[in-house]
Amino acid sequence: MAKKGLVVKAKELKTDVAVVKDLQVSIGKLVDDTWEEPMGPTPMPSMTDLRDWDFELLRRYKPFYLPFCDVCCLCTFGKCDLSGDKRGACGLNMAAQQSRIVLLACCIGAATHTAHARHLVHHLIEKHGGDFPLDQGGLNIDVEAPVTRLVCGIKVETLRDMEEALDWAEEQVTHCLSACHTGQEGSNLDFESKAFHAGMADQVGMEIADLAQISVYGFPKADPEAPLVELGFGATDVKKPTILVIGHNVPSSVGIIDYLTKKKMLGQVEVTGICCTAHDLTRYEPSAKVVGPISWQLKYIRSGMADLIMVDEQCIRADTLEEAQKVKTPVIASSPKNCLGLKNRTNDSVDELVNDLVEGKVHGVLILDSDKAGEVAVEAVLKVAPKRNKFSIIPDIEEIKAAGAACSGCNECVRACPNNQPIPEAMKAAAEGDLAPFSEILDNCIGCARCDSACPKDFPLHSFMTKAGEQKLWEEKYLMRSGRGAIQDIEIRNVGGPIVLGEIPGVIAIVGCANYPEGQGAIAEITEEFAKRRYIVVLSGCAAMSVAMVKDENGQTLYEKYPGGFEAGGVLNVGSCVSNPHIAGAAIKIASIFAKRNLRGNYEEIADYIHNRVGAVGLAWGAMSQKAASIASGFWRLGVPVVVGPHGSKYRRMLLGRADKKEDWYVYDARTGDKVYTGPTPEHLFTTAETKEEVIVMMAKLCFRPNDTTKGRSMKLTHYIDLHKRYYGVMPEDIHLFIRNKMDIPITMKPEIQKILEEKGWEETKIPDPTLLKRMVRKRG
Amino acid sequence: MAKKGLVVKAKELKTDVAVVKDLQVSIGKLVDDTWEEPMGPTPMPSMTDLRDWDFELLRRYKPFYLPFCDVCCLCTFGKCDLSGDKRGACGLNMAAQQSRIVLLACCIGAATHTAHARHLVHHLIEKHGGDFPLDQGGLNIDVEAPVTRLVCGIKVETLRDMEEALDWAEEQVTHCLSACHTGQEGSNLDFESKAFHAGMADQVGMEIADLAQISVYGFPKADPEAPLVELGFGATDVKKPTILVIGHNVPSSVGIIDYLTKKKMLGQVEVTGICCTAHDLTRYEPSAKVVGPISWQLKYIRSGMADLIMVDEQCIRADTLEEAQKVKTPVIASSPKNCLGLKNRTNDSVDELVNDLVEGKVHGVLILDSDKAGEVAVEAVLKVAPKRNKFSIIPDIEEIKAAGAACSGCNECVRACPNNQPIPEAMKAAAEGDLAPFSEILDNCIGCARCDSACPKDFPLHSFMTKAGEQKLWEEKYLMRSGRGAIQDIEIRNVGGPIVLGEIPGVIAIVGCANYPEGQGAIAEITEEFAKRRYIVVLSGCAAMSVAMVKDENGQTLYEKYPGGFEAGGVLNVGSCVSNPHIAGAAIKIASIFAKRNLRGNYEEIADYIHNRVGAVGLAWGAMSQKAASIASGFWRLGVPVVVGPHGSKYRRMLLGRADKKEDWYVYDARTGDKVYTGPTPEHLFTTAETKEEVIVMMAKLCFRPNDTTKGRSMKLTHYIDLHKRYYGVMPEDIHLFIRNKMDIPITMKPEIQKILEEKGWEETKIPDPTLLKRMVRKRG
Amino acid sequence: MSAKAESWQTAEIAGPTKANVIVKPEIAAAMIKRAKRPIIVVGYLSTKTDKDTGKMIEYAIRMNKACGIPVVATAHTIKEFVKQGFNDAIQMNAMDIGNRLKDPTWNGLDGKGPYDLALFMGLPFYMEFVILAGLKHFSTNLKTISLDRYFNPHASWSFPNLKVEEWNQSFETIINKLGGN
Amino acid sequence: MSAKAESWQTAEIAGPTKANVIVKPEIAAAMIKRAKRPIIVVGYLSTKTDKDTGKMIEYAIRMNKACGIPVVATAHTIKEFVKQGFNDAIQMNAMDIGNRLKDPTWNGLDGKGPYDLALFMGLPFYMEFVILAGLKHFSTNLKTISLDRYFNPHASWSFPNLKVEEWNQSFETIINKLGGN
Repeated sequence: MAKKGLVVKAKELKTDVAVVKDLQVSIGKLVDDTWEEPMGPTPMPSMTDLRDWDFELLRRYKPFYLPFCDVCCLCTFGKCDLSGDKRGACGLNMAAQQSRIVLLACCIGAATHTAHARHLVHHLIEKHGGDFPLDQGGLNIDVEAPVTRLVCGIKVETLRDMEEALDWAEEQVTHCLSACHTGQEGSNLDFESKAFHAGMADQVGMEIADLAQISVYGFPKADPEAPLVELGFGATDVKKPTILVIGHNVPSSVGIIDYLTKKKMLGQVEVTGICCTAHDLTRYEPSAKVVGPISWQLKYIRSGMADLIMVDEQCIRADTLEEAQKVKTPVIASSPKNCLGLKNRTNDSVDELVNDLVEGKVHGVLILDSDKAGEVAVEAVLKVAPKRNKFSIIPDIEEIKAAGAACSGCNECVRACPNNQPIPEAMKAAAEGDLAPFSEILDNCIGCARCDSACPKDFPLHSFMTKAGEQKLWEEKYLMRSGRGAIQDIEIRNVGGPIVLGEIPGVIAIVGCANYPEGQGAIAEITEEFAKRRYIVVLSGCAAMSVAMVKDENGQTLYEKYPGGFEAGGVLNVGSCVSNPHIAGAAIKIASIFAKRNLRGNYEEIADYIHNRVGAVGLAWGAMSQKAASIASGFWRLGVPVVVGPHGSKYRRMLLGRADKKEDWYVYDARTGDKVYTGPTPEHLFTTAETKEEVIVMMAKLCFRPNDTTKGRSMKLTHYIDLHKRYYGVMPEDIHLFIRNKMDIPITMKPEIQKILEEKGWEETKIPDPTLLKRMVRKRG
Repeated sequence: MAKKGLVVKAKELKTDVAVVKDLQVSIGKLVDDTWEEPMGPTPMPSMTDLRDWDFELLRRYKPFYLPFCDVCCLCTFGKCDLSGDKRGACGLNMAAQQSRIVLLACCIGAATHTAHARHLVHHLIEKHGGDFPLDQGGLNIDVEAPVTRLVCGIKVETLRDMEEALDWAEEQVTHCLSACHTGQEGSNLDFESKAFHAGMADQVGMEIADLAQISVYGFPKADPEAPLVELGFGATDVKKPTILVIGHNVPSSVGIIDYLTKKKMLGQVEVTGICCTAHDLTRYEPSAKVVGPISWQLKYIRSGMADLIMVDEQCIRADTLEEAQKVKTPVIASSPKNCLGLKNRTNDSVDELVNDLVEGKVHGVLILDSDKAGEVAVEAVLKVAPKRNKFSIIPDIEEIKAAGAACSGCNECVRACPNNQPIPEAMKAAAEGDLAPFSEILDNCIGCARCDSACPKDFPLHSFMTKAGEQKLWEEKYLMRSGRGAIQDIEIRNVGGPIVLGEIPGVIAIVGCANYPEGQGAIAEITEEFAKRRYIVVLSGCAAMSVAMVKDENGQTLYEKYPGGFEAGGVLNVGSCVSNPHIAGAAIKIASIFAKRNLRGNYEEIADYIHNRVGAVGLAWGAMSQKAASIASGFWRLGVPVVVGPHGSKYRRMLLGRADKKEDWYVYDARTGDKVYTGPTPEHLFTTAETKEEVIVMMAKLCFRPNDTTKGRSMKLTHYIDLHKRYYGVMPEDIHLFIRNKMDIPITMKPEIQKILEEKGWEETKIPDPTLLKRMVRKRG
Repeated sequence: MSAKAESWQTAEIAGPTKANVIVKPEIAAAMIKRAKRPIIVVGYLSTKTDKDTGKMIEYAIRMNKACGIPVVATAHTIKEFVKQGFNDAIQMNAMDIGNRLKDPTWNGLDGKGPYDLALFMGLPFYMEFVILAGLKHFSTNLKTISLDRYFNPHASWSFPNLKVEEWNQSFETIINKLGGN
Repeated sequence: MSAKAESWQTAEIAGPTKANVIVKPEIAAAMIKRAKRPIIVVGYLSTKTDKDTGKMIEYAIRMNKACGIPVVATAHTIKEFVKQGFNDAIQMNAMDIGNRLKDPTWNGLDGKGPYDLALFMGLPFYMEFVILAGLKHFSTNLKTISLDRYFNPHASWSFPNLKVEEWNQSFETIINKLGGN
């Protein structure tokens, strides 16, 4: 491995031995030749190094911009009206402005993960030293950090090694963000390329973060048998003093567990979590409980079950402190990212802090020391819990009835509801004592509480729903497989061939937020549809929780019914949001382990490989955050298509192929250099699916790759046609685009399909050794 | 000095000597004890290290939020209506959202300067080696980089040293941007604190960038006698082949000059610049010409005088390529930040590139090698110029008359004009052949051309104005003092006392963009008003150009009439936007050189010093960019008030003191620990002035500081009252707030003022040794 | 019929360019009649059976029968068309049809030339909102009409926020004016 | 009087909350009369002498004389008041007065209590736009009126975009209704 710098210990020589004066050691790079992989063309790429590759993708998948409004308001030249063919005061047009907004979102997302990683690595080095060895999965993992290797061209073996990758990522985020400044980039395609770049940096940031915490905290290491952990309102033992942790960055939650362990009190205090911190909490200590995804925050807080709330960073409701106050729950903020205006009490004594929280002298404190935060949380919750007595602000039925009677039906609530839920009707029913409609609404509720805000009578409508669904909520008790981390090399070895050749029909990655259009159920339904068809289904973040929240008639969740390995029919939870690069990493490792391609600094070749050969598709059904944007962007640059749910349409740009334009779908045949038509495979790089039914059919189709063997293609076609008929009631219109020769035709459908092919004037085409890169042609045609 | 790492040479040991295997050198920090300054409490501060100081400022100067609209549209939870007391889907309220937007702007600004610095330093190390010594001003400068010393606690002596500061700045930008993510920070005050932090990082980025280019390119080094350079349309010799450079990052422009020099063609090609690249171009080669500030772009391009345009980065019209095409001018893009969708031709031969540009095969090329870009620019312009023959699209008068006659007076143009200029009336006059109204409009025009876009008949209204003002434009020929760089230590030594004690009434810093509400003239008028009263007036960026664009009856500009030294009555151009830290640096150096305070990692103490003692005030009359936001933010954290012009009101947040709240204006007396009332000094930290008259009166008032001696206060009062009477026609209402004891009263106004004091029930107060920091109290009261 | 024209989702404000309000259904009918190549896009909400959504499929079929307007069914909506005995709808992804409608060189489902009027209904409000915005800004020579019950300001024309009865009546009028039944 | 109420600066769109249009000047007069503590803020554009701006100072003075409404003159506007013989205007920075009006505990220029109605005119459109937005979102119990010739949507109430004559006539009516002359 190569290192840019030398190892630097924390102590100064001055204090140990003597003062070293004017010492200058010039050694250059340290080359460790135990790593024989040669360096590829683009280690630590600059913002423009992969631009040609981006343009190749963008030539095929052109942006369709979906402005949120007609104006730009990013600088004080404006606002500027960009409607029609107008340009802003800076000369920018609407296409460039929309792509700029996409870039900005990706920068925010990438910054968030990178800063998260930086915080973790810094914190862990401080506690455990820079030499602490990284361990993604012991002997089962050789390619320790595939994304970092691919992008940065380095091997990370210790915590300290990670700093170089983070330096690079931070520099890239800064460059990309800079391009959002007024009067910088002028071309929408260049904004798109920079968004891809930010997404790639984001993947590095996430990979570093997860590898650091897996290594130091001893999370499951690429473990298909990671423990099953409890999830749901009903999983928490509310009789115990209960701490709720919310966020994504786990050290302060670890502080709680460590203190409980030290004091031998584990089990006496219920530690529950929401969002990714919950994932990582259970990866650290499987007896901790997961309340649910992000949208569970408000209803859990208002229910009053949490006797103390600790927040770290990301995806935390900004009104946590106010909501917590209503139920007399003290709050500990523990991250510089989210200080909530609280006084920084890091240097105060634990006793003082506990006392102030218990006596209610303050509603919350900021403690920027994870161990102290953990200790204060535990000591305080023990004393707060009896005082609070699970004080709740969920109203009783009489209150809801009265509100229902007083409701004027002004519709402000439904007009504020992202999911257009019929709240006024539910209020009418409630007036009659019928809470069933509210309970139904809760099922489709994403917990945003905009209805509460919108109500001119200030009725706490979200609490009404929570009351209505109370019983069901408290029965929620599920098992989720804890985040397993990376995919083992052996798993890749076993399935790499079948995936690349198309015999495992695809890898379905379902990730991200819980901004669902219609309930949680869709995620489990989609997962099972693919798992039972022996696709590999990989999950992370809130989506991985949602999958757990459906039981079959035997009371089993999909995690119990399907194996946790990266194998046909596997249902894998890789972990929290920062675990996403394990999914990208699996695709990358297929190229490395199965196809023996070099990874090191060799991004373009590997992306080309994945795009043409690995039938992986991402789904972010509830995507809502800037992190989701950058995560998607990291996949786009790798050539992996991503589908979002309806709310994802508000990201303002899709990347759409045109199946009807034959000229768009040619690749080089690497064997001959010929340009070969491959059909629209995959058809889109980024689009919105309207319904779960559409997701299922679309993702099956997006698994096609030019490299599919006839056997593989025939299997993929079978699934696509079968699903299309099942969910759409009809045969697909476009199967002729996906049949290269008669061998591709699924045997059982031969007559039917042959008739269609004749009608469509279908002609046989070659199956190439596909690449979009001319330089990959071995012999010029 | 301390270094975190060791020096690493570019060559690998492998190639020189042998392969070093498994070498690990652990040396810790290198401590160079030739720098005796002790380390302060906050070297390389984290996002929260200076939060207490920020909160101290924010307690006094509370945010007044000015939403641009009622909704938030930053994530796909939304849009969310935040009007009334509503919260968004993430729980954020309107105050927090507005401060988040401020933070986002500051992050973009800080990223832009930091990325600019990174690019420069990287480029210069590549060309000149990391050991290249830095030189801010030779023997005249001891405190080489006051901001970096203050913030980072390091001394930068070579280019390589700068990387550590940039690593820190990039990390901070990433952390701060991360806080803008959905569900991160929940408190508006914490967003504000983070915005201050981004602004502080921005100052470091800018300082590094300017010091690097000053050192390597041999710009004027803290030179009060920096050369006078030519500025204006009329300054360019249009008979010559003309290259126009636009942007902020000078290496590719240096490439032009270097190639011309090498070929002994300097003087044969006219090299002209717009915006900060123009500043830096003339700092490099004083025979180059400055066209004008950012708002001059479109009219210059359309006039057709530029035979080739080279853009680098920042503040470049996004439609440069399209506008250049209209006048057949080829474009070279030279920065990764602004690729304009052009093909990357960096690796093509100069001949090919020149040929393609000259033959018009392409409208532009991207060349990411500054030397090659320079060579191509020169070789191409020599061949393009004769072919173009200064082709212009400024219409003739007949065309304008016809348009005027066809104009329906729909008002879309005036409704699009940021300055509400009476374009429909001008069209009416034009129909009669009278272009005088258009010529007047040009005077107030900021060159945004939104009128062009808005016109339903597609009349090029901005070109009409340009035609109308043509003659005046071509007579524009002024002298501007080229950017001098830093302030010398000896200058500080001479004026530090008078400034701190209030005897030099103030330092007026006029910086930034050209988004003026009413013509350029205001800047010169304000400058002269203060210069002649023997304030020190420091300028940078577009403002420094605007000052040059007014001549007195003798044909002299202020740069010719007033000295270029940091002295009473001096009018100083420090340089481009990245030269702004020389202004902050001057204030910091006063604390160091005059008051002997330690700088190193000692931010809070120095900011407290400056806030209470150094009567410096910033004005960004035309502020429009995110960089302007972050520059201002860097000054806020130092406790320096900033005033913006009307368009600056659109930054969405002011920081306003309340002169009527006596309790807000107490400081500690460091001698006794007593809390002493000091009056509202300075009254605001950030506000908008509506008119130049208001600027003048307000800035005189904002120069008051608690530490003013009676002599100093009396002088400051004299100016304030005098200016108030002159511009407002009346005595100020608030002088009693600024008189501590009778010695403060200006002698000539004694009777008048004493009467007022009696009416107001004035009481004498103490003059403290002021500080906002309890820890600075030497003896507890 | 109320002419109140505020975006149904309160926060989804638009402007300066906003949809014209279809104050009378006759306006919409006249636009469809005048169009050389109209098309209708029907989203999945049409498959639901609550009062806001119940009859969209039926209306689309009747419009098709009245004037031959081609029908695109997004997502799984096609299944419902088939179920109701209508086999001429084309299934497409909503973004895909949006993207093609944007393209002035796209010759349509039948290859006979670009469409000049696109009617939308049954998509989630906000999704239709952004697709209509995309078409507003980036299509050339295409007008759009939102036939949903709610005012969708990024269309060229939209119904205002209507009561169910008004909405149903509007469709009846339109179909009648198109010569259908 | 036209009731068209589009923001004068095309791009300065607002919403969902937008100013009510003062369709008749009587409305404004009634509001002023009804207010317990009204105040008027006059910006520097009033000192200019083109047709858009000519008489604002005079109208402010006449309103003050009619009903005693206190006058704040921002920037150097005070000079023009004094020049026109009116010495009771208070000079303040526009942001400063905006910030104080926002504060429900501010007892006003005379210390007698918070204002409940603030009238604005003569500030640059966009600056008034954002100050009115600040007050819309952050003040409590304060209504705002824009008396400029242009519709300013962040006010509680605003004139629509008016012709000069309509505008002048509106002031005459208001002053008359306030009992002034």
